[in-house]
Amino acid sequence: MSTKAFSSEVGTGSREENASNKATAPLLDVADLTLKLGASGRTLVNAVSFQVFPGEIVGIVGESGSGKTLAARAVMGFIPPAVRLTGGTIRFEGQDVMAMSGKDLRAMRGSRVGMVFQEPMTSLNPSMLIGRQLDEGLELHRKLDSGQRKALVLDMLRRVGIRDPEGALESYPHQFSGGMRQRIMLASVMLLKPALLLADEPTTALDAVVQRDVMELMVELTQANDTAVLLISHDLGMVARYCSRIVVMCQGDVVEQGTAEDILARPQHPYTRKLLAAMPQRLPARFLPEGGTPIVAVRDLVVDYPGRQGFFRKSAPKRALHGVSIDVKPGEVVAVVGGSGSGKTTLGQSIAGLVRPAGGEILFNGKPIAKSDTAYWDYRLNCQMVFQDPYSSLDPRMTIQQLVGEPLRLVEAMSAAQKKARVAEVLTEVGLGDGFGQRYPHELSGGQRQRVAIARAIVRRPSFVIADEPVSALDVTVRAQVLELFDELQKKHGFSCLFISHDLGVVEQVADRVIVMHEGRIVEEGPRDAIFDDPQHDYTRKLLSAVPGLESTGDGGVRLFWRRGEGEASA
Amino acid sequence: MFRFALTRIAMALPTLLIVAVSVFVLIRLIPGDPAQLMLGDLATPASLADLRTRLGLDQSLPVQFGIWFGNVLHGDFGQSISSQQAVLPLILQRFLVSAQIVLVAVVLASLFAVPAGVIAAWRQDSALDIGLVGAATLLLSIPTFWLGLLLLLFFGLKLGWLPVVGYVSIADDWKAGLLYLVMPIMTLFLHEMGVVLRMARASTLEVLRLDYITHARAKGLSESAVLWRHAFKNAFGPTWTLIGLVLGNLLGGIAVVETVFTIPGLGRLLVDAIFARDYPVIQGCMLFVAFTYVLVNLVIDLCYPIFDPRVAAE
Amino acid sequence: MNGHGRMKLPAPNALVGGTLIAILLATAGTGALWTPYDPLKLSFREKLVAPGALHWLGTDEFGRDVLSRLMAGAATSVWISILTVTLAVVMGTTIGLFSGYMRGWTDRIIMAFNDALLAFPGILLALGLLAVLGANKYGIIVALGIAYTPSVARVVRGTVLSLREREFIAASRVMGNGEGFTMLRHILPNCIAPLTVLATSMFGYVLLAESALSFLGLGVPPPAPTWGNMLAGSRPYIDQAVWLGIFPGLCISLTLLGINLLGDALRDKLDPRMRGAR
Amino acid sequence: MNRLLVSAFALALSAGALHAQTLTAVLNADIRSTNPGVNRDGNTDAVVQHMVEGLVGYAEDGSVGPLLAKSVDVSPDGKTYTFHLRKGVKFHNGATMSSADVLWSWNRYMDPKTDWRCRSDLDGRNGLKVVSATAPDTGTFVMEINEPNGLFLDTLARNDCGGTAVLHKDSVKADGSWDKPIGTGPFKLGEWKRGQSIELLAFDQYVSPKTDKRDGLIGLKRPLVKEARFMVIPDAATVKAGLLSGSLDLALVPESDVPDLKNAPNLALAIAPNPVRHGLIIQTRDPVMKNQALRQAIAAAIDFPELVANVSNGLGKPNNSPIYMTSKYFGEAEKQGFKYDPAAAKALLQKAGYKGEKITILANKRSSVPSFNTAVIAQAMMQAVGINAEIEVLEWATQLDRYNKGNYQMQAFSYSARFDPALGFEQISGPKDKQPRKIWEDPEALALIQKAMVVTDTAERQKIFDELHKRFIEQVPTIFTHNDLDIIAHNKRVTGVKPWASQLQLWEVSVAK
Repeated sequence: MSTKAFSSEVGTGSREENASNKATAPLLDVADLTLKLGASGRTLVNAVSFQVFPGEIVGIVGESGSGKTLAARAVMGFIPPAVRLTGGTIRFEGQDVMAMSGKDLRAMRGSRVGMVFQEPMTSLNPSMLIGRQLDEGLELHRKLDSGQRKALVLDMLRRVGIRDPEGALESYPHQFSGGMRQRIMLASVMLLKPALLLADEPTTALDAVVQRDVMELMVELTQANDTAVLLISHDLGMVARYCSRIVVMCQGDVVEQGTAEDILARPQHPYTRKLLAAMPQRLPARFLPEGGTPIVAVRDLVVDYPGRQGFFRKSAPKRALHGVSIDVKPGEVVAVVGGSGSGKTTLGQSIAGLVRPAGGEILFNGKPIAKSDTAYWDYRLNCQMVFQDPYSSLDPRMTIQQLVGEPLRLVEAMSAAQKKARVAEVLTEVGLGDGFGQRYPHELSGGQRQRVAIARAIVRRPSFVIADEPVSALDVTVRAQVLELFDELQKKHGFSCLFISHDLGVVEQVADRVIVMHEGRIVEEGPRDAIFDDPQHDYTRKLLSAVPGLESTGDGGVRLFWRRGEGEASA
Repeated sequence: MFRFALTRIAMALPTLLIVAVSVFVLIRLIPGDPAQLMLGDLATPASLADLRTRLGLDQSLPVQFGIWFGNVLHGDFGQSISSQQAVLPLILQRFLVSAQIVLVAVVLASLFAVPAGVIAAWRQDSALDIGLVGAATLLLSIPTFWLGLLLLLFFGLKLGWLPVVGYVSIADDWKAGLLYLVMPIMTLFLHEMGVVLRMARASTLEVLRLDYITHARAKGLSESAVLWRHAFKNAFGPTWTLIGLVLGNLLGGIAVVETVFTIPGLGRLLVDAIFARDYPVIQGCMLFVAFTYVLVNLVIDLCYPIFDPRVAAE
Repeated sequence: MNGHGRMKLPAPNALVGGTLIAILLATAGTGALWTPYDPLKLSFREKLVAPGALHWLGTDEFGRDVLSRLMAGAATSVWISILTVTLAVVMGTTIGLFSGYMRGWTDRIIMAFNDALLAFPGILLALGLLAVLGANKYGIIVALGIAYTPSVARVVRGTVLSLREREFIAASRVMGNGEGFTMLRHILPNCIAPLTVLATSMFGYVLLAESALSFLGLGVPPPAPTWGNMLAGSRPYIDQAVWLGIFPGLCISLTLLGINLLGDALRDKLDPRMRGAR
Repeated sequence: MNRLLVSAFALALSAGALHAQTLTAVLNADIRSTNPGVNRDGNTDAVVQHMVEGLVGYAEDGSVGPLLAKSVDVSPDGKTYTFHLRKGVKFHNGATMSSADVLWSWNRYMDPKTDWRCRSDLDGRNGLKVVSATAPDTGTFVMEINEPNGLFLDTLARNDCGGTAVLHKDSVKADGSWDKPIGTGPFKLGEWKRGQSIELLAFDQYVSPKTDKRDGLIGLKRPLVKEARFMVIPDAATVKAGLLSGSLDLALVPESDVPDLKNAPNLALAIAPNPVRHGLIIQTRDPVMKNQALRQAIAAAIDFPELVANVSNGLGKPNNSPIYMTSKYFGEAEKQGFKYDPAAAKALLQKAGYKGEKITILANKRSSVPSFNTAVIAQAMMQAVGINAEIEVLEWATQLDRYNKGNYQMQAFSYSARFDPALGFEQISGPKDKQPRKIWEDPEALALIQKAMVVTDTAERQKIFDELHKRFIEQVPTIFTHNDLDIIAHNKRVTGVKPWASQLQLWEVSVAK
């Protein structure tokens, strides 16, 4: 798809081109931009300066609250009503954006500067035909008749890979998948061939495989039109892959900026180093004893979701799992990976007992749990779960102490005092020792909440924990800390774990064994190193090729590499 | 589309049946019956028994219900006990009176309140916004019957511009008829305007936060294009549903407003029928009201995809 | 953007609404204990006296002091509203929880009844119930309480169904908690926020409904004053004694305004979905 | 203010401007049918009486006199009634009325298919039975009853029986169903627009039963306008505005409108009491109310002039007797009512051993009766002497149901018109075991009432009624407060308006150009 060569090291080619651009005047020149919150005067963006030259791709990297989105949107003159500009200038093509009249701003928007958003579900108007939405910008900014505009629109839709462009014109956004919508979004923006494209987390909401396609398309289109890109992302790997220069922001400040190579290989600022260090990395494989009874064994699990209940008829049920069998040995961390719709979450939920299977059985310590009450309760008390969203998985009306203590309610062997002591002990273990017990979830950060969720899962000292995307909602550095904690606890208490994730990087770091799922079936399974280094199934390869790998260079920097793509020969 | 409509009506049938049965039972549980009311203090046990027999009230409840419901299924809603008129034409005639008031008031209220709500949302927290929301909240806090009385007092009695009581159908004399409709319409209009404005504002606020609005602005569209072309249509969905609810509720009877302005509408018919224990009329009205409610909501739902194609009916 | 900048001062709608409601409660409290005149005392020599020095808000068709009746009426109206709302909330919550808990056919049947009840005109329901319960204050409370139960049940059921999808409910089940325990420990407490918002606005509706019932000739039996029956009773005198209708109407409107403003403020605070919209 | 109202309405109503020689009267509700005594209510009776007449009818004082009959002979055993018909009476279709028509009408009424509401009062089910009816010659009609009955003619004359009107057989269609009244009354039926108006046309060949003076239904009854119309207007305020604007000629109006209408330059008022009795009925079987001293205390606690003045806008006069004020039997004895005496009331309470038991007065808020206001004032007066009185406001149908079941302590209630005092007493008296709605079950009183029903001699009856009245005031089974008033407001260009029995009568009424 992309014309760019895949090399195991990326970025060098484009970087040289951009070096020559430095001679010309910057397309965008942000100097000392300072934004404050109106009422409290809190600084949101602090004296930020950076430049974008024609045709180059610049990345702004930072975690939530870093001010990256705010700074980028200010380029278009979008400042939320509650926020004040208190200093600095933004010059686009030599003109001060902040001093522009409304008319000039509008002439610039769309025509000279385009913008792509994160959430493809909400960035297109759901009640307007695609054709109309694409045409709107052209009609406004270009003096063309409707026939010419239509030809341009159709051409662009074809270029972004929409199969039936004529039909698409008469369709609404909801009739397309997320990836397709993001392509339409790109088409809509690139129709006007802007000089600068602001891309705010353009692929974060997409599946890994789709992510890469959309990024490649964006790079291709912008390059063809000599459009510069300001790419905003929390994903350092992705930014490093496509950008010539990187701006690292942290809590409103630019802490470091430079070429992608420099930033990756020779990070100067501690925060940059922390970001790099937080990227998941493979650790040496652990030794686990062979054989033995699996602690949890799943045999031919089939799960159907009921069809939609109509008044006159019921549509056929949808099969989510087609007879899946897995074993989890004592102390083992088994990762389940796959794209959305692969059935990995359903698998976790049915093992946890949240979804009733249509067939198959689950054995705990060799005993089928459905057969007797004692076996069921033994399993029930020993199997716990950590959920994806720490905002939704904790009852907002309970204190941390109550939340963590709740699973102990059903443990009859413990006295109240023992339970209290256990809660305190577990809270200390997850690093929430002092004074957190009396707080409510909304008073905690996302990372702290996920620690509470982990504490709740292990308070009963279970032998088996299911973790469903436990870190995907967290910021990069927090993710690293939580993963580290999880790893520590797993080693300390030795529980087995089914780790469900779409993030191959995370899986590479934590898993002993990996199961790859696709459309409700297991397509490949094996030890981690075997899967990552020598994938056999096409789908596994495709998955791996979509995400860049990172390798620590040992001196605080990292090296970026692409994994083998589909059909590419193994090295 | 057609299938969807049929399914919806079929789904409403159990509710309609429950309404029919419970109305039937409830009005017979309430003390007093039409025979007693027709005879008043003249009732001897013999004459009461005669009249009850003539009205078919001497039969057991299930038999009475069976007869009535069977007739309804054949389109015969029976005759009013007190006026001897056929129930269905009576209901339709009264319904038209109520409907003209309700429809005009709600349409007018929407025409004013929706744009005002959108603008209030657009200028959130400005003096204009606070003023509009404050006024809307005040309007919806005033009980309609009191508002009606105030209008009556001011325009009817103090200024003498409008007739105070009575009703002339526009069909008979459109000039006079219009005069009689002004105040009831104004009463409902003012009240519903408050309701609709707040809803329109809230749903516009929700929409204005979404990315596609920023996207529209990022295309260089003017604020008015952003507001009316992009925000308005999407924000109108929930408001549209609310308008449907309001319509459904109001068409079921604006008894209070009809009482204030002495208008022979459906609400008044039902209330009078209840007071007169005119069973066929009560039953007919209730079925009609419930059916109207279902129908209005169906129409609202069928129109909804215009504002939000995502919920297109299968 | 994220609310850090909000001032600590209460929102203006909370301030105005709170003040109005505080005045209402103070009036009701005073009215229950003391009024300038006996609100029930007839005085045939002082019929329909216009507002003046002796009777600040005038007298009614029986020569009773309007101010005293307004004050006493505030107490009755507030008491009726509170009891009615409590009754509707308790019954509606029970039904809503049960329906949301059972799901399936039980839920469908309960909701079909619920919808049918919603489609019922309040007057018919009130009439039927009043006839059974007796036309007194407590009859009204039970009748209106039952009339408002379906809306509460709907809201609670909706909340239950959406809460069931939340992960902390799944977490509770994974812990091994029974459905009943999960219901009471996790779902019920989380229904409190939407219920608070609903109860606030219902307080206003009840006040209105009581007036409307009085207006149609039902309602709290006179001579005990409520704002509703005072307003309803003023209709025949609209041209002779304007003050009879103006003052109770004003009281109802201001109270409703206060409730609506307070309800908005509460919603802003408690309903997370709307929080962003403000 | 009135001027403004008028101007507003003049605008609205001028569309229906009136033709000369047309009289426009008001009904507060549409008539139920034109079929006499079958499907009826008060309004129906009032309209139908303009078109049809029976053998006998009511005089102004409530006594029964001949109408289509010239005279009535009663046999000595009181069982055979011979009606001698007036000669030359014509039906609206020009046919001459004869005894055959009377017999046809009678047979029609006694046919169960006709559904005549008074059939049960004449076929033996309620005691009285017409054994035979014959027409020996064209001018004579004979009826025989099973036992002597002083009220037989009264029953025939009753308004709700349609006056047992004599109809031409073309009044019904070929299949026997009702078509339209072809009677002998002063007006013919014109166009009936349901829910809007009923038009009456003068019957040129009409001959009045008496030619000297007006006397209820049996006096001078000439139609003096070519066309008369009853407009159906339910709302009293609309009626008021219409009268003020001159678009309506005459209407019955409520007491509360009198102050406004009295001062209108174009209007005049005609006021007269009617036989409707307002009061507070008492359930004498109630554990509390069965105490006679308590009932007497309540009666003594009420200041009737004050109460009546307040509920009737100062127009009414107190009357505690079950006999209405305009009855020919309302004499000196009947004027002796309850005495307002709070001190005596307190003493009576003491005597009754009353300990503050709650007494609930049921009332309704219909605008046509003073029920609610009576209850409020009575409550205040009862409380003033230490009676724990409460009010429960019911909707009328519910209150009526409680009345029929006897389930109450007190009710503010109104009794409809009965012209004959015997029937007036019978209305409230009887054994509660059989008819729970009855109020008074003193056996001696019941015997007296029974006697008054049979006796035909006026003086003897007067004595019975005096005795009954005395007992009634003594025992207080009910507290009547006053009689209802007929208030007719009419345009000054209309002459000959006479209020009677709550019915508008358009005969002998003329309109000046």
